[in-house]
Amino acid sequence: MDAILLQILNGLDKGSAYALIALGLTLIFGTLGVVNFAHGALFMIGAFCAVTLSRLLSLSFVTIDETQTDFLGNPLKVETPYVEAWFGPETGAAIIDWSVPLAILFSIPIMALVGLFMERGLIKYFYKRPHADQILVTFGLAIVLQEIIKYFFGANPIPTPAPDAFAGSLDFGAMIGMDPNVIIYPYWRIVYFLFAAGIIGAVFAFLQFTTFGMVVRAGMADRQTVGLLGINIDKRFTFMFALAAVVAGLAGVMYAPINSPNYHMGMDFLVLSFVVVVVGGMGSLPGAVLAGFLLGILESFASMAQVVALLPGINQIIIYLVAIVILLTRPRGLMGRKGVMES
Amino acid sequence: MDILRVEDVNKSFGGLRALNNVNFSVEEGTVHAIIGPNGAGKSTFLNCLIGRLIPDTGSVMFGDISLTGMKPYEINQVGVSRVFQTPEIFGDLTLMENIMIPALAKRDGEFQLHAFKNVASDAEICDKAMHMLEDVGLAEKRDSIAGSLSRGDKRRLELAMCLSQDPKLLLLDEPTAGMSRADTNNTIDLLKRIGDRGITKVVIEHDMHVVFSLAEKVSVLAQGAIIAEGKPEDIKGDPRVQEAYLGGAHL
Amino acid sequence: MSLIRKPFNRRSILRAGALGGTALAMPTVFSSRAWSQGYLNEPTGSTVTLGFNVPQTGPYADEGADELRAYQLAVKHLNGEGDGGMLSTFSSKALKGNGILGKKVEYVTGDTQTKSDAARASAKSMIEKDGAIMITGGSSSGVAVAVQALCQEAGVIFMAGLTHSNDTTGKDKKANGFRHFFNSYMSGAALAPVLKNAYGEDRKAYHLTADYNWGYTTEQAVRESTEALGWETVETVKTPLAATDFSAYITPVLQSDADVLVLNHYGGNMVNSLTNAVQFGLRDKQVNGKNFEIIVPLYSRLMAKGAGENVKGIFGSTNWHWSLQDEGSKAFVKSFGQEYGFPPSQAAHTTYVQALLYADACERAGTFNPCGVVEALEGFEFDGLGNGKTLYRAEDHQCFKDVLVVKGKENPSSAFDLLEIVEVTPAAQVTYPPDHPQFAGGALGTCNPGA
Amino acid sequence: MLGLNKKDTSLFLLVLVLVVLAPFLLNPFPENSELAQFNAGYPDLMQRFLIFGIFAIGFNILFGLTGYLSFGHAAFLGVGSYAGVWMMKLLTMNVIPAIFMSVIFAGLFSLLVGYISLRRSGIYFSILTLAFAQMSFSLAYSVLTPITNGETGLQLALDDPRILGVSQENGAIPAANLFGLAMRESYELSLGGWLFTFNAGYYLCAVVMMIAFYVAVRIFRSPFGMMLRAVKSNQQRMNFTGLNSRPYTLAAFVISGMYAGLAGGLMVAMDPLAGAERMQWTASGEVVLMTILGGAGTLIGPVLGAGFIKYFENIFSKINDNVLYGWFSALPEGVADFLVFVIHPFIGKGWHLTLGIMFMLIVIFLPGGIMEGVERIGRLFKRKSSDKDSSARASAAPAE
Repeated sequence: MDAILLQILNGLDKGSAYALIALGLTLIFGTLGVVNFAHGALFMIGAFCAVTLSRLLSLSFVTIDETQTDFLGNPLKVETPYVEAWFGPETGAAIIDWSVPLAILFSIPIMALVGLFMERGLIKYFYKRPHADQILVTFGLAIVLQEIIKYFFGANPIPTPAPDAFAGSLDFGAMIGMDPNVIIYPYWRIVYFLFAAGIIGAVFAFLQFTTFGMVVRAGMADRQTVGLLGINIDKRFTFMFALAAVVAGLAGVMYAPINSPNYHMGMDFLVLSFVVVVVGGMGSLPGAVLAGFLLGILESFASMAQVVALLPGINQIIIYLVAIVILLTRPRGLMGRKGVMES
Repeated sequence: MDILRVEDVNKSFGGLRALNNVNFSVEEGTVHAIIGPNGAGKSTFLNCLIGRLIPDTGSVMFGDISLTGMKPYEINQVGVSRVFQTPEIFGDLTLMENIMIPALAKRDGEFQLHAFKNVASDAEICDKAMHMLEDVGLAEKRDSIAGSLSRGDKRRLELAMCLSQDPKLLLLDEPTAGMSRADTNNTIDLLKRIGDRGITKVVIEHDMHVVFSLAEKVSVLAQGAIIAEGKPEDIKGDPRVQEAYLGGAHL
Repeated sequence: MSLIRKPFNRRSILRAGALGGTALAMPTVFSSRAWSQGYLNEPTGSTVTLGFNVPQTGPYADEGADELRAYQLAVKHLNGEGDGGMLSTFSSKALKGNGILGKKVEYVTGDTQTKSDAARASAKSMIEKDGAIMITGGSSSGVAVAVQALCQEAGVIFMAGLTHSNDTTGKDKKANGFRHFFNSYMSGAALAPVLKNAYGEDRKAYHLTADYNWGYTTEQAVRESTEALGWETVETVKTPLAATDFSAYITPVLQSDADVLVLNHYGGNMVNSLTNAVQFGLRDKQVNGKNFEIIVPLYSRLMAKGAGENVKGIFGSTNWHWSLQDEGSKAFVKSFGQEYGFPPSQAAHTTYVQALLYADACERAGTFNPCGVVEALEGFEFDGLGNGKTLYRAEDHQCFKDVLVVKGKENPSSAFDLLEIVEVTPAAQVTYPPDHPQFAGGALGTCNPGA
Repeated sequence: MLGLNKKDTSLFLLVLVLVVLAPFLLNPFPENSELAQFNAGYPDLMQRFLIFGIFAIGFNILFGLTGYLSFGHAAFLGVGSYAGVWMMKLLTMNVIPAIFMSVIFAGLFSLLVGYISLRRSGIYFSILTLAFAQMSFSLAYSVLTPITNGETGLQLALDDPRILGVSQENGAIPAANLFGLAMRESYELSLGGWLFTFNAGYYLCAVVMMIAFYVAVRIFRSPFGMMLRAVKSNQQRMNFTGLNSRPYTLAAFVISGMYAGLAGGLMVAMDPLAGAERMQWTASGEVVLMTILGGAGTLIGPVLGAGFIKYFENIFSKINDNVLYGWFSALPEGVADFLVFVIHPFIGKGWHLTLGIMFMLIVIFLPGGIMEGVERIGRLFKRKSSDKDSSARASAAPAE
C-alpha cells in the first residue's frame, strides 16, 4: 500500500516534468502547427539558466593566502564571491544558496528572448514547410544549441543544489498516521510538483480568461478564419512561442536540483515528451498534462522490483508500449481532436 | 433493370439525422440526377454508396452485390467510380500517370507487386491513358504535373481517370461546380459523349441547366429524405420541390 | 593550453620508395601470417604514429578530454620535451626522451562517441588511413571490448583506457590488448574489508544496477565479496541506462529493511542516482538500529564533481588519485598541473601511464612489432608509475597493483579536492587466479602482428 | 540497357564509374600534403559510404515514394546485423549466408513492425515506428544480452562452433571472406605522391550496392513505384480508384526494411561486430537526415546524403588543434593562433556543431536537399549556355 502510494508520488513528480515540456510542445504545435524538436533544448537551456546564475552569483575575486598551498605547492589562491564581499558573508552565502529560485526570475526574460529569436529568426519560415522539414531544422537547431552549451559548460553534469531550506524530506507517512519513515518525500520534489501545477494552472487560466488567450484558442481551432477577422494572429503566435519557451525553461530551472544539468538532458526528454504529446492527443493541452502524469505514474509502477521480476525489461519499454497501444486503439490520443496530423 | 438499389438507408452523425430512410434505385444505362438544397444529405448519400461512410441501417445493392460494409477499393473494383466535388487527383504526378493508375487498378486489381515491370513500356496502359487524355482534350499536357492544372482541367482529368476504368456506374458530385458557362457546356458535351458507352451515371448537381440537359430521371433529396422522384419536367412543377428550395428562382 | 606545433605527415617516409612516379602494386599484409615480413603499419620513417581514441562527444566527453590531455603530455615527455614527468620515476629506464626507438612520436585523435560502432570506425580509420601502430583510450567497457577485438583482428596493440568490467580481461580478453585500469572484482575485493570495518558484518544491502554488462559484473563482484564477509543481499534491481530520475528505484529501498544501498552506476547514472538517493534522505535514515549507508563501487573525480555535495562521506574505489604521495604520482601531478592548471583525473593517469608503458615495451623489445610488444609487456613488473609495484599478468593481460578505497571528502579545499583516500589496498589482496569464475570463458588467442 | 531508359542508364553508368573509381576520387590529395587529412579513400570509410548508401536508398523507397516517415529503420539494420553475426558464429565465415540471413530477418521483423505501424499514418506512424525501435534498442542493450551481448555488442569468439568452417586458425578468429577472399584483403597502389587502396570488402559492397541501386531504379520506374508515389500524393483518391494502399505501403516498408537488413549484413561482413547503438532512435534519425539532406524521392540523393554525413563524422572528428597548427605552420604565430581559435569549436569534438549547422543551412536554403542544389547549379549553367532552354523546365520531373 505505502509502496504504491510512493510510486504514485514519484509518478506525479516525474509526470509534472513531462507535462510541463509536453504542454509547451503541444502549445507550439497547436498554435503554429510546428513540430519542434528543439523543445527539449529549451528545457536544457532553462536548467543552464540556473547554472549560469549560480555561477554569476559565485563570481569571485582572488586573494593569495601565503599560509596554505595548493596541490602544486604554490601559495593557495582563495576565492571570495563578490556577493559575500558586498553583502557580508552570511547574506552573500544565502544569496548563492538561493540561486535556483532566483533563477526563475533570471530565466523568464532569457527564455522569452530565446523563444522570440527562434520563432522570428527561424521557425516562422517553416510554417508552410512539410513536417519533415520542420523536424529536421529544429533537430539541427537542437544539436547546435546543445553543442554551444557543451562548449561553455562541458559535458559533465553540474551540481546545482536547491536552497538548504529545502534539503531534507517530508515525512508523509507520519502525517497521515502511518509509521514514520515509511513514506518520505523530498521537499524540493514537492515544491517542483506544486510549481508545475501552478504553471499549468496559470497557462490554462491565461488561455481561458484573457482575450488574448481566447484569440489564441480560436486560432488553434481554425487559423484561417481568425486571420480573416483581421486579427494579427502571427504576432500572438510569436508570443505563444515565447511563452512555450518560458514554460519549458522554467521546467528546466526547477529541475536542476533534482538532476544535475548536463548538455544532453534535453535530448533525453525529447522523445519521451513527444510520446506524451501523442498519447495525450496532438494539440490538446489538457491531453498533454493528463498524459504526462499518466505516463509518469505508469513508468514508476513499471520500475517496481515485483513488476520487473514478472516482466523483465518492462521498465525500459513501458512508455513505448503504452504509446503503441494508445495509438492503435485511439489514434487521436486521449483527448485529441480527430484527424489532426493524420496527413 | 436496376443497377443500383438502395433500401432504407439511415445515417446519423451524433444527433443529426443526415439520411432518413432513403430508398433509391437507378436503372442501368440511364443518367439519374439527385438534386436538393445545401445540406440535404447529397454528399453523405454518395459517401454511403462508395464506402467512405457506412450506413447505420439499410442496404446498398449493386446488381446482386451488397456494397454495405465493403471497403472503398472493393466497391471501385466491382465497377463504381466517383468524381468528387473538389477534384481528387494525384497532384504530384503527371497527367499520364494520373490516368495510368486507375487503368492499372482496373486491369491488375487492388494490389499487384509489379516492382520490376517498366511502367513506360506497358503499351496497353499507355495507349489507353493517351486515348483518355485525348478524349478530354488534355493530351498536349500529358507530361505536366497534375497539381498545376486549372480547376476545370483538374475536373476533366478526374473524369478521365474514372472513365479509364470503364466503370459500370459513375457517380458525379457536382461536376460543373464553379465552372464558367462555356466550361459547363463543354463538360455537358463530354458527359453526353461518354453516355454513348453505356455507363450508368448518377449526378449530383446544383445547376438545373446541367440537370435538364443530362438527366433522364431526377430524385429530390431534402433533409435527408427523398421527397420527389420523376422525369425532369415533372419535377420542375412539383410544389414540394419548390418549397424545399424555398423559392429557388432558377427552377 | 599547450599546443604542439608539428606538421602532420602521415606515413610520410613509409612510401618514400615509391616517390619517383613509378607505379607499383603491392599486396598489403592485413591477413597473412608471414611474421618475418614485418607487421602492419611498420614505421619505416623517422616518426611513429599512435592513435588516441577517446570520447569527444556524448556524456563522457569531459573524461575523454582529460584523457587526451594526458596523452599529449605523454607524447611530449616521450619526445623529450617538458619536464619528463614520470619518465624519471619509472623503474624501467629504457625510455630516453628521444621518441620511441629513436622515432619521434606523433599521434592522431578520434571520437569514440562511447558507442562500439563509432569507436571501431574511428579506430579503423586510424589504422587504415593514418597508419597508427597502437590504439588506446576510451571510457566504457563496451567500447574497450569492441575496439580490443578490432585491434586483435587488425594486428595492432590496444591499451585499454578506462574500462572496469571484468570481461575486458575476462571472457573478452585478447592477446593484443592490455588493461591498466582495475576491474569490478578488484573494486569488490578492496572495498569489502573497509566496509566491514566501517559498517560492521551484519548489514543488509540493496543493489541498484545499471542494466548493462558493466553493471552486471560490478554487482556480482561487490555482492560476492560483501556476502563473503557476512552481509546479506536483500534485493538487486536493474535500472535502465536511459533513466535520469531514479526516484522510482530509490523509494522501494525505503520500504525494504536494507540498511546499505549499493549504486552500481557510472557516469550520468551515478550522478543522478546518488543525488536522488541523498535527496530522499536515505542517509539520514536509521534502519535496524544502524545508520543507512550508500556505496558507489566505482568512483571518478569527474563524476564526484557532478554529484557535488552528495558524495560526502560515501565510500567507493578508484584506480588512482592525485593526492597520492609516491614519487611517480607527485611527478605526474606536477607536470600535468603545470601544463593545464588543475590536477589530473584517474582517466588521465591511466592513459598517460599506458602511453609510457607501450613506449617502454617497444624500447625493451627493440621493435614495434605487436608480438614483440606483447612479449615485453606480458609478466612485466615495474614501479614508479603510481600505485606502487605493478604487474602486467601474462595469463590475461590484466594489470595488478594497489587499489584505492576512497570516500567523499567532508571539507573539500578546492574544486578538485573531492575524494580522500581511506585505504590503499595492496595488490596481493585484489589478486585473483586467472580462472576465477567471474572471469571464466574466453581465451587470449595468439598475438597478431597483422602481417 | 537492362530495361532502363536512356536517362536512367546513363545515371546508372555514372554511379558505376564513380563507385569503381572511388579509391582514386576519394584520395585527391597526395600522401604528404597537409590536405591529406581530407582524403576519404581508406577501406573502412569507403565501405561505410556504400553501406549507408544502401540503407538510405532503401529508406528512400519508403519515405521518398510513399511519404511515410519511419523513425525506426535503424532497428532493421540492427536486427540484420545480429542475424549476420550469428550466422558467422554458428555457420561459416563466408559472408554470403550472413548477408542472406540479415536480409531475411530484417524482412521478417519489418513485416511485423510494418503490419502494426501502418495502421496509422502521419506523425502517428512515425511515433509507432520510433516506439518499436526504441523498445528493440532498450531490450537489446539490457534484457536480451544473452542474444545480443548488450553494451559490448555481439562479436565473434575463438570458441564459436562455425559448423561449416573452423572455430579458429592458429589462435585467431578466421577472417570474414567470400569463398576464401578475405574481406580485409587490400591492394595498395602508389602513384607519385598518392597512395590508393583497393579493398576486397569495398568492392563486394560496390557490387551489392550497384545491385541495390539497380533494383531501386527499377522500382522507381515500375507500376509499383508509381502506386507508391500515388500513396504519397493522394491516398484517398487511391482508395477510391480501386487500389488497396495498405499492401503497397507494407510492401514498400518491408522492401526498405530488407535494404536496411542488407546494409546491416554488409556491415558485419566488413566488420564482424553488431552493437546495440545501431538501433537507437538517433541512428534512425541519421538515415532520415541522410535521405532528406541528399534529396528525398530522388534516386541518388540519399547516397550523396549518406556520404556527406559519414564524411563529416569520420573526417571532421579527427581534426585536432595539432593538425590545424600543421596547416597554418607557414603563417605568423599570432595569425595561426587566431585561426586555430576561430576554427577550434567546429572541429574535433565540435564536429556535431558543424553537422548541426550544415543541416540547418541545407534545410533552410535547399529544401530539396543536395540534389536541389545540383539541379539549381545545373539550371544556372544551362541558362548561361543557352537562353532558349530557360522556359522548358516543367518536365524535369519529380523523380530524378
